[in-house]
Amino acid sequence: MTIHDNAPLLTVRNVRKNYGGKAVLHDVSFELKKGECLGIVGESGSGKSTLARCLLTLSGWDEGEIAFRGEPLAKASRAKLMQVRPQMGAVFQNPAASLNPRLRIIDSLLEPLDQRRGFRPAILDGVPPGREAAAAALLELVRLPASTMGSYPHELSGGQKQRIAIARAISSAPAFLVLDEPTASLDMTTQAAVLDLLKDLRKELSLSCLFISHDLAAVHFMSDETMVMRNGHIVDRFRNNELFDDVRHDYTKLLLEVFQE
Amino acid sequence: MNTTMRNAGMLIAAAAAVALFSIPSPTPWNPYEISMGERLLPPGTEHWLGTDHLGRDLLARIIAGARPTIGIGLAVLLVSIAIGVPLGLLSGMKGGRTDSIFKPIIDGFMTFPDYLSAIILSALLGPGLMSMLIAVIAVKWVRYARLARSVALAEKEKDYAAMALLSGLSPVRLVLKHILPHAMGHVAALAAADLGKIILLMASLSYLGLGSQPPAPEWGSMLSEGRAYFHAAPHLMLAPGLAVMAAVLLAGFAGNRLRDRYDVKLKGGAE
Amino acid sequence: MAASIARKVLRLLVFLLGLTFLSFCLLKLVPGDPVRGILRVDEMAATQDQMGGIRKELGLDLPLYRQYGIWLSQLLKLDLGSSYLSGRPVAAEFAEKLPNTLALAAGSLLVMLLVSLPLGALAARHRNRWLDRMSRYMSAAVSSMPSFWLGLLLIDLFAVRLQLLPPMGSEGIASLILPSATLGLSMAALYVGLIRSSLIESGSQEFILSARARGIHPFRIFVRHQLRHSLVPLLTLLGESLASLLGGTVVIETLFNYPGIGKWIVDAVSARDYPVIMGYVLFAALFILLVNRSTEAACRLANPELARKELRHS
Amino acid sequence: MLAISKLSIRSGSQELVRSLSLELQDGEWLGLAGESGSGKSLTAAAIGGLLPRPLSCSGSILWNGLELLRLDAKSRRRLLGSEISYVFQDYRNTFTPFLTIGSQLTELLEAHLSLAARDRRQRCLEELEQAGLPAERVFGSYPYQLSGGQLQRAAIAAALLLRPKLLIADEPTTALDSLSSRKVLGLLDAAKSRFGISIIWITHDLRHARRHADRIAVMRTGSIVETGSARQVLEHPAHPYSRRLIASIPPLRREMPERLAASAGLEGEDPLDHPR
Repeated sequence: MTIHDNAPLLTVRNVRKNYGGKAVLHDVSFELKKGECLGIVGESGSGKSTLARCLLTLSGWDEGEIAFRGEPLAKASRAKLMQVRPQMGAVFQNPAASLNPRLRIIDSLLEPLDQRRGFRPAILDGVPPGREAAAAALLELVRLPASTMGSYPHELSGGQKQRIAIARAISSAPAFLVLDEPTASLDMTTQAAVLDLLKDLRKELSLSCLFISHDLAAVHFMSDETMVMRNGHIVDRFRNNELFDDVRHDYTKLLLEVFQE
Repeated sequence: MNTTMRNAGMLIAAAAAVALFSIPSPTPWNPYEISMGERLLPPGTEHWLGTDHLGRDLLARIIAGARPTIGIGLAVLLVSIAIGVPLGLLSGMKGGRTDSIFKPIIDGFMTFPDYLSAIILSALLGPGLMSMLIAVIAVKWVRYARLARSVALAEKEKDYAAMALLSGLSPVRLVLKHILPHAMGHVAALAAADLGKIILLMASLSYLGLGSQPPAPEWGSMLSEGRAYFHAAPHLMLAPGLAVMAAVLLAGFAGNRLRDRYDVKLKGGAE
Repeated sequence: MAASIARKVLRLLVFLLGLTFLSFCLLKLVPGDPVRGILRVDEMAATQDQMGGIRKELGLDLPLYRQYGIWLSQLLKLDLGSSYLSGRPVAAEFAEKLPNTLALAAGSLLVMLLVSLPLGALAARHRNRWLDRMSRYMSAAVSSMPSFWLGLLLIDLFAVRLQLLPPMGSEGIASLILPSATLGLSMAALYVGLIRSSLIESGSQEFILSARARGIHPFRIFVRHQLRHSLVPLLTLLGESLASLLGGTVVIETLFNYPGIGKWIVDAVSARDYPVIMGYVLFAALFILLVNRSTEAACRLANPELARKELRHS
Repeated sequence: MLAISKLSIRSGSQELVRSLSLELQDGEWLGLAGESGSGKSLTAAAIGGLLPRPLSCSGSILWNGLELLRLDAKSRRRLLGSEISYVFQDYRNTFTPFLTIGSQLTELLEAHLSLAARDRRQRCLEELEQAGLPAERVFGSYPYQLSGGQLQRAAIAAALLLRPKLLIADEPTTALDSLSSRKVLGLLDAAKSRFGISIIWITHDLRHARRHADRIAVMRTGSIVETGSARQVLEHPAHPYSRRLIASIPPLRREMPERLAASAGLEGEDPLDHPR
């Protein structure tokens, strides 16, 4: 499959989603291009996490279209979804819930690769064959010692678990990553370390990603372009250095003021 | 309770379970052999626990009764789990219309207490071992369905389930790989405690004449038989009663232990 | 509001209709012949003719749905039919025996509450101390006994050895003590632990800490904040125990030869006395539903938040 | 006014707070910053004698010359809620869920003052009004009927009701979204300037410290690693850990640093990230 380099990976057109008789997403439209990092900032209840689950085909929506590499997903069959999903990666907020507590780290970490036998992503080039070698290489990528692979999730800290979730998400060389509040439940210094790691990986692997957070500063740090969400609407969007411009939406200005203090 | 004691409890329970199904009866007496000359003997050196109203050795009957009592209990338990867990998982995972069919059924069954429903069902089906088994299974499966359903509802929302789906797992594989093993941990803990409850329930039903019938050396019917001779020979009731109690206690022990271990592992381990 | 009540009533009627029909089918489809039972009572040698006659008289030769229809139409006239065994109307016999069972249930509930509430509260207060351990071991032991066996032990001790109380029958308050104690104790064993853990759980709530941080007196905190928080689980427990009491009375009434509806149903089962069995099923269903509804209402009163949650879910 | 000296809090053999000393002046806002496991919340709980039972503490906490660690239950109760009051992080559970906000505020007044019922109500309504809430409605509401921000403001109203001299706010904004957080911190600011109360503000995020705090103490694994005026700590942190904590905040400037930790000159060092 050859794709035009400038064709968007993800196209979202007028997506609307209702929940309990109320619209939680109104007329959301945007595109994600290859190699780009798009930030979404919003308070709790703004619909940003709902949007993330829709993009990942983990929940449905009511109107509009989401297309992945030009292919519409609204009415995709289950088989189609199972084929599309492995090309997306995700890291969620709660590190405690992101790993099955009953599985050793190596088994959680390699689940995407175990699932696609015969597939070997570029990040494992030059790594000897075998599960352990692959796990060690992935752990190294997120600056964790290889010995971590034998542990159970409850033996690790939140930051370590979140790094494993990141390693797992990039292991199958996804077309894009959805990072939904990946640092929100971490301590400040851990948060910074994970942000640094994500930024490094973005550069090393030229990842495309959607970075979702309530923290305007973190979004500003990570992304090239930012969308501001409020009550299910996208109220503002701007390139990174335009944040300080005077033409910004009032809500954006308010957020900026709060986070600049 | 400290850990060594809990471990000891587990060991005794395990040893008892192994002994139950492997060792032949250690007494020289035949649990079915009637000997009218030796009726209602009190415990003594020859018959350690005495004899019953037909002169049968009580110890031999208790030992012989362990297998049907606990064995039937186990069978009922396994059948209940085999019915309840898949239905509960299906209901919880599918959600939507499937769940809206199963949920009221589960809730409806749950409103009726074990004893009452089992007694009424046995009453409707008529006395006998088979109808007692059906009655108890009908009462018990729904507990496992409810448990499995709530586990499925909780786990499918967790991020690791979402990540598994993103790895390309089919929903069926997701259940088999992640959610079923998780549910089985909870099920095991509930089942161990439930085994005791089932034994008690069946003993009561047998006592009411709704369960297994004589001459089977099942503990419940032994209790029922012994009742007529309660004043003359209280040991007839004492021994099977104690046997039931010991079995239920051991099962409870094992249940607590399983639950603790399971909780520790999930909560992140204080131990 | 009116529509939702109507819907609830309708659902209840459908449920009762389904339940009774299902019970009816089970009862009739399972082998077992009430006619033999009736004739045995009359101590006659049964001929085919006689049996056929009785069968016709009772309408047992009709197809199943007709029999159910007859039962239902009688029910609408508040007539539950007559017992095959005694020949008396089921409703009358029921009304005669119910007070006995209610007295037993009330006594058992009293014993249960008197034992489990203080013990559970003390165990929660002194957790992991000797009192807590003792209460846990004791309740483990008692809850591992078949209830009728516990009853026999109590009979042996208090009626046979000490001769303090009558072992059987239903003469006066004294004869109620042993059965109530038996049922009450065997249920209390289950509830001590539940009460303990629910009190401990409510004690560790953040709002208890907040109340302490406001300098409120500990006793006031316990009564107004903690106890009330435990009220919902305790009420639910109470509802459950009321429901399971009904099952427990069957065993205990049989053991003590106590003339309540529990013993009545057991006798009816062995004789396949259909009208009595059906009457009991109907009563049990209504009783349980009533208990559940009242429990839910009480819980909503105790915690207004529950009422809102339900509204949102429905 | 408050002098903590050599405070140690232990759980069994484990020392969670180690020989901590700290002083608080009249009308001062102290930011107590640190990450999970630093012991900042335990220290705050120890002041009011609110530590969970299995924990034991030693040392001394003097409150205007009164030794708080050896206070009898009755005097402590008289102090709590009136002279020293708390605001907690978990606003959902600050108020007992089945009692109205109003009845819990009046309960607080009853516990400390003898007032006529009408005066109690009036006083509560005024305080809720001060907190920027629709007083009548909030007074009659159950906690679940209010939003998170409203609940936390009601909690502050409760804490200020008896004009305490010290308010201990344990992560009061962590569970709130940023706009509500701002209102809550604004309320604390107003209380400080109007009544001159002292505030101990526990936080893991130094972002708003510059605007609100007078002094900052940075805690790590049970000890204070650095104290100083807010400006001094934020601009010239002396201890490497303080440096790291401050560098962890992504700056909102036109020119962004490439990496956060690097900007503090702490590249190789691993952050404090320990399993629970």
